[in-house]
Amino acid sequence: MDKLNRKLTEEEFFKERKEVLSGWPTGQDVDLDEAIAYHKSLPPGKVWAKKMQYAKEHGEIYAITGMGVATIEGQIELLQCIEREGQADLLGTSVDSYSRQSDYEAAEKGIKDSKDKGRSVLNGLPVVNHGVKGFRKIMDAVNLPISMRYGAADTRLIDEIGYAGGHTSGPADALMDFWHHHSKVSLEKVLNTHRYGKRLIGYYEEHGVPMLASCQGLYGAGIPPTLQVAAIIVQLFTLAEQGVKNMRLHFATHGDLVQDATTSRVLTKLADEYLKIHGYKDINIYLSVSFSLVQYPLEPGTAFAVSFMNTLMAKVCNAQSNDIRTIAEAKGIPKKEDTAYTFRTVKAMENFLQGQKIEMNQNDLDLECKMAELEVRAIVDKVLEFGDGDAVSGILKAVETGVLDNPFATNSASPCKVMGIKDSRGAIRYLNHGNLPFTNEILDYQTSKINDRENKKKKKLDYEDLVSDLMAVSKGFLVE
Amino acid sequence: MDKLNRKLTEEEFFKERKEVLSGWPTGQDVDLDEAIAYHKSLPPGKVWAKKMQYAKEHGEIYAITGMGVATIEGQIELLQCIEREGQADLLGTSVDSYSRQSDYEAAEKGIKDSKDKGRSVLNGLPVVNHGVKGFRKIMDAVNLPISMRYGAADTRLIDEIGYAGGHTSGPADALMDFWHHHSKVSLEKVLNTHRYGKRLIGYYEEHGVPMLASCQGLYGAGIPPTLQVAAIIVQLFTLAEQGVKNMRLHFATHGDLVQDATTSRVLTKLADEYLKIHGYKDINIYLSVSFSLVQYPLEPGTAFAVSFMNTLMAKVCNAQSNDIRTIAEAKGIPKKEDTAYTFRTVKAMENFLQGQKIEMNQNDLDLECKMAELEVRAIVDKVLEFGDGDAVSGILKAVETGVLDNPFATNSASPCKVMGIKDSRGAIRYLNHGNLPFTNEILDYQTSKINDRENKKKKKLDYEDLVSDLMAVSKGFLVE
Amino acid sequence: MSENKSGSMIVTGVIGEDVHIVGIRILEYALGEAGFRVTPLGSQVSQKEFIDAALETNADAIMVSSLSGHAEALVPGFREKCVEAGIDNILIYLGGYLLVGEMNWKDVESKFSKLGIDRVYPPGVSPTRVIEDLKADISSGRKNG
Amino acid sequence: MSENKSGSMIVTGVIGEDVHIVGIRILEYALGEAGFRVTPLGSQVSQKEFIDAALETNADAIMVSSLSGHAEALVPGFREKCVEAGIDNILIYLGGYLLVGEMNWKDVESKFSKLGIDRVYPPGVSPTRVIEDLKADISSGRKNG
Ligand code: B12
Ligand code: B12
Repeated sequence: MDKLNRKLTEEEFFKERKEVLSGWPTGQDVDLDEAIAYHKSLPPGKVWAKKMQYAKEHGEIYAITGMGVATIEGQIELLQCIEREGQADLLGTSVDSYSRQSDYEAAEKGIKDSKDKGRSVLNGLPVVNHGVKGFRKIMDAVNLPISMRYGAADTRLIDEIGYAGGHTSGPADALMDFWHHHSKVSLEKVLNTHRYGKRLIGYYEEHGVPMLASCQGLYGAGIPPTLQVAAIIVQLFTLAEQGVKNMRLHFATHGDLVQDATTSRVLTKLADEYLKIHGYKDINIYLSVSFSLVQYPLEPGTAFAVSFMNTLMAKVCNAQSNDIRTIAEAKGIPKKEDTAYTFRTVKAMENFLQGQKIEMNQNDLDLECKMAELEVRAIVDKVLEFGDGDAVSGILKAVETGVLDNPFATNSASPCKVMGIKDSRGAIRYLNHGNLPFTNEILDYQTSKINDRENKKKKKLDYEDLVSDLMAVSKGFLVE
Repeated sequence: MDKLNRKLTEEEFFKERKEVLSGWPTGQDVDLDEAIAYHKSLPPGKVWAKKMQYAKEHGEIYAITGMGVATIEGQIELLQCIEREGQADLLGTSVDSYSRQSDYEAAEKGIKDSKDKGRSVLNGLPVVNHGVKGFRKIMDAVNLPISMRYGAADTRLIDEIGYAGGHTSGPADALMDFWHHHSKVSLEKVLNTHRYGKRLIGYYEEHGVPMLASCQGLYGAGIPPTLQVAAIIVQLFTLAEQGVKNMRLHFATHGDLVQDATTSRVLTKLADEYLKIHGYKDINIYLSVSFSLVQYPLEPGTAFAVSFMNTLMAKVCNAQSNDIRTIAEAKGIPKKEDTAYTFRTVKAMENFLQGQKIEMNQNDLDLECKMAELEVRAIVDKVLEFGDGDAVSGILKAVETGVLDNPFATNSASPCKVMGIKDSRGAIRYLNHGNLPFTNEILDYQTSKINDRENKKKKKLDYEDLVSDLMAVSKGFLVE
Repeated sequence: MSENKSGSMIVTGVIGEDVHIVGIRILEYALGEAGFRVTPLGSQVSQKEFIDAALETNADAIMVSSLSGHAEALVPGFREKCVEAGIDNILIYLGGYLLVGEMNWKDVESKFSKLGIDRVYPPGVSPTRVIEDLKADISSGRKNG
Repeated sequence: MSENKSGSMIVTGVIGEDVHIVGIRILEYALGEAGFRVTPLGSQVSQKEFIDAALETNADAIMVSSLSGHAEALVPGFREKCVEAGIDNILIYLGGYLLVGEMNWKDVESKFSKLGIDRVYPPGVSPTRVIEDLKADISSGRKNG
């Protein structure tokens, strides 16, 4: 079997590149040499990786969230408001969902309609349609680093234009994109197109431009953290192979501080260990957390409480990036004032907590870490076994067989057998572990935690409880 | 020397009582037997002490703040809004500041003016003027326990009417009232009138009515926590002696989690120890915290961040009562909507944190606890030495000589020599220890912490830094 | 559950380029619990796919979910295509985040009613309420007119 | 500090039943740093006490702090009493939380200006600004009226 996780040669890369850039007229304006020179001219304060490094060295926490409207002018107004009124440290570009489906015609129509109606009818910024020139205007108008935030089956053109435009960070996350961002595309195709995107980031790195790639594996609400950690780690090989050097590992916290601290520790330890064992060196790893929900609270008070938890989690998890939602998340695309208000509030929280040390009970943490490590290793090792050491073929087989699985995948090719549920303290446990290759030791631990809650509720946990878990935080509870 | 800390006999009590009740016409309506029967008829959900006990047993945290307008109708509207819209667990009655000065004429005029103008021109509820009957209407209109919140040189008539009206908790805090609530009254007079108030609570207790008394010693912004702990502990003897059985010890946290956790631990340990040694038994102690500032933030985002810290502190300090300020604190007396909004937000935060365990680094905590204990014992033992075991005469001499002191006392009889300042992590240290009886070991520790910050700032800390400390949190920082 | 007109067939799906799957999954589960039969089409479903499935299963209703905010571009023509396909009277329910940004609900509702959608629901509507409406509409034979 | 009209005497205090002391302490400190002489009366000061102190120290200005919200009951008559006492032209500054509840600042300012207060400051005003105004008023001989 050919090794699928292999670095694209420059020749392959540039051949594919031609085809990619022809996908929309603005593709022709991308000049890699010019883009590299442009990035080198950016002040450090506009570079995500440098901000992450500073944060890591100084124990700082920086908030970030999605931000996107249809037009360049609108986007500038939005970002300037978040920078000034929101006292933000980092900015983001949410890409609209037509672009995510490579439907640039629909996006073009959306830009026009938005101009006609005087309000954005798109749910993000159509990066491709505006082209490099469009985005450079945004870069000139703000003083902070900007990250792309989107998922797509085919990310190649958005990445080309987005990075050349001046983004210094973006996603590199084939599993997330396969599971959550398309209903029918094959994983093989996603892995293929994503290889290109990672190679592009690697190319910038090779030419002295630090570029930060994010990876989260799957959208984490109600999803057991060890599944997410495994889905991140198996993908790191694919990032590292293409030359990605700066990685932002994003994971969901769920509210049980011990489990959340565990996730952070186990992810850090195992990412480092597996990368080293497989010979990938000099990689900078940064952490990012969300207090992840499915449904966000409509009530602004509860929504603030959620941002506070997000910030507390960032602290507890030693994360640099505090990936929040605005208090208007449950209302629709937020107004710029809502975003700025949220940022400002979170900034004060970050300031208050930054210098503090918060610890968990050591015994609780040790036990949880031990079990979580077993779970992650079971999955990751099985994936590598499937691929005979080749991460890509391993991932392909693992997703097909449900050794990597996702309870709420959009893609119809996912088995969706795994099911997570909260225990009595709010940690997510495996109600159903599907085909995950778990030992009895692991399963017994999971069962004991689920039993705790069942004993408290005096009933078997079922789908009703799952739904209640998904909704709990939005109503101001952790577990009901 | 006569023992000043001695229980009032029933005879003395009832003799004094006659005079007290004649202070304003509504005094005549207070019937202690009827009031005791009334309290016994209250459901447990309306009794502060019972709620505190439940919270302690179940690890719950309940928010509380001041609430008060001029009229009964207005107060009912306010409290119902906080109960319903705010999802509050506890309610409070802020008494207006004319009543606090026993100026019931001015309060009466304030009620009339408020009715005329259709808005409250008083900054609290004039409990005495409305009398027992007035307050009973409030009791009927809500389902939660209500505490009095006020300070006064002479608390006797407010207490008589307030408790008979249905309050199940109130302050019993001579030092706080001497230092902060009057500019010229003598401590002797305050201690004397307060003895009556405590005896009144003791009387209810003797007759089977659990009544919760609060004590905080001094208003804690910028005040070194060990000074506050000492000021609380020396007063406990005076509460216990008069028969107070349920105590809510309130203290200010300042943002350094290790110091704040220390304050809670040292207060709990030493309160228990000193009470037992002096033979006071069967006393229930509950903790209450504020994230204490002088100036509160005007910006609502930062104000929410402050309530979050308050809640986090309540958690870290194992407190039952989360004594918050509304997000409108810096604007003036809050509108009922602001109060409800704040409560609702804090409730969600409490819900999220309640089931969690948060710990501090054990070494940091051990050292801080050791030093804090030395400081508190130095002060308390000196006070008891002054009084030859008699707390009241000890307190009198200690305040006069500055062995108990307050940097920002309103009362002109206070030396105000002690001065607190933040260290580089936000803990409050003694910039000036005035006449506090501290050993070199203590002083060296304090100096080393202050030096840390001086080295960081590359300057000696002075009054400018003190002012900046007082304002920092209101601007969204812990230390600048 | 015996009171339900058991056996009514409901086609469900998320329209357009939209990937949000959780809401419709929960709805499908609740419909099943209430005794309905469900044909789940998943996410990213086109008008044609909805209608073909409805024809094939002889469905009583189509539940269209849309969260991405693009419903105003994705829903026009749906009713007309049903008419063309000869299922003039099939119930069409629509729910989710129908426009981009905050919505004035009354306007949204009337916008989609005019397009021939029988019932339009705001975000977070409870499955219980939807199922009550559905039972009522099916038993009263209420159709869009 | 050499530029100050050094030696101007300022009487400071908190009026009425009000106990809030921190703000006026900070102001006193700042006045001292700026080269003014200060007679601090502390808190709970009556109109008469302010005026007596001003007479006794031959003061140039009186700084009245009021945070409890009761200024509208406590300040009327202050200017008249100054006139009676023969210090018609003494500067009177007022600052703090002047009414109960949230305040529309323009209304508040005009309410107290009409009572003969020279300058009225909202909560949180910086001592620097107050001192600038004070220097200007003293050197220009600006007085109320
Ligand atoms: C989870 C989530 C995601 C996940 C989805 C994962 C998954 N497996 O489904 C991910 C991360 C993939 C995602 C992606 C995006 N999302 Co999204 N997402 C959400 C979020 C946080 C929760 C949605 C949810 O699952 N809620 C829980 C379920 C149970 O509720 P529900 O879906 O509303 O369904 C209930 C009812 O509405 C009703 N219902 C739903 N459909 C129907 C249909 C009928 C017929 C009936 C009767 C009832 C009904 O029944 C359900 C049960 O009560 C919401 C914000 C929020 N609500 O808090 C944003 C949100 C929906 N997303 C949004 C956007 C914009 C996007 C993106 C475009 C990214 C971006 N630019 O920010 C992409 C979409 C890409 C694409 N092609 O569609 C916006 C939509 C904005 C708008 N319309 O104005 C929201 C509101 C966030 C925001 N404030 O910006 N998202
Ligand atoms: C600390 C505090 C207390 C402490 C005071 C301790 C002490 N040692 O002084 C204690 C706990 C004792 C207290 C008690 C009460 N307080 Co109080 N308190 C506060 C608080 C939190 C901070 C005030 C403060 O010191 N700020 C810091 C200083 C530096 O700022 P400042 O005083 O505003 O002063 C600055 C400027 O305004 C200006 N300035 C001040 N005075 C003057 C005068 C002149 C001439 C000039 C030029 C400038 C100037 O210069 C200063 C420097 O910038 C405020 C709310 C807030 N602001 O966050 C409430 C507040 C002032 N208190 C209030 C109330 C109502 C009370 C009580 C009546 C209790 C109650 N019912 O809630 C009692 C008062 C009893 C009485 N007899 O007066 C209200 C007033 C409401 C209103 N006016 O509408 C406030 C606004 C709280 C609220 N939102 O309800 N309080």
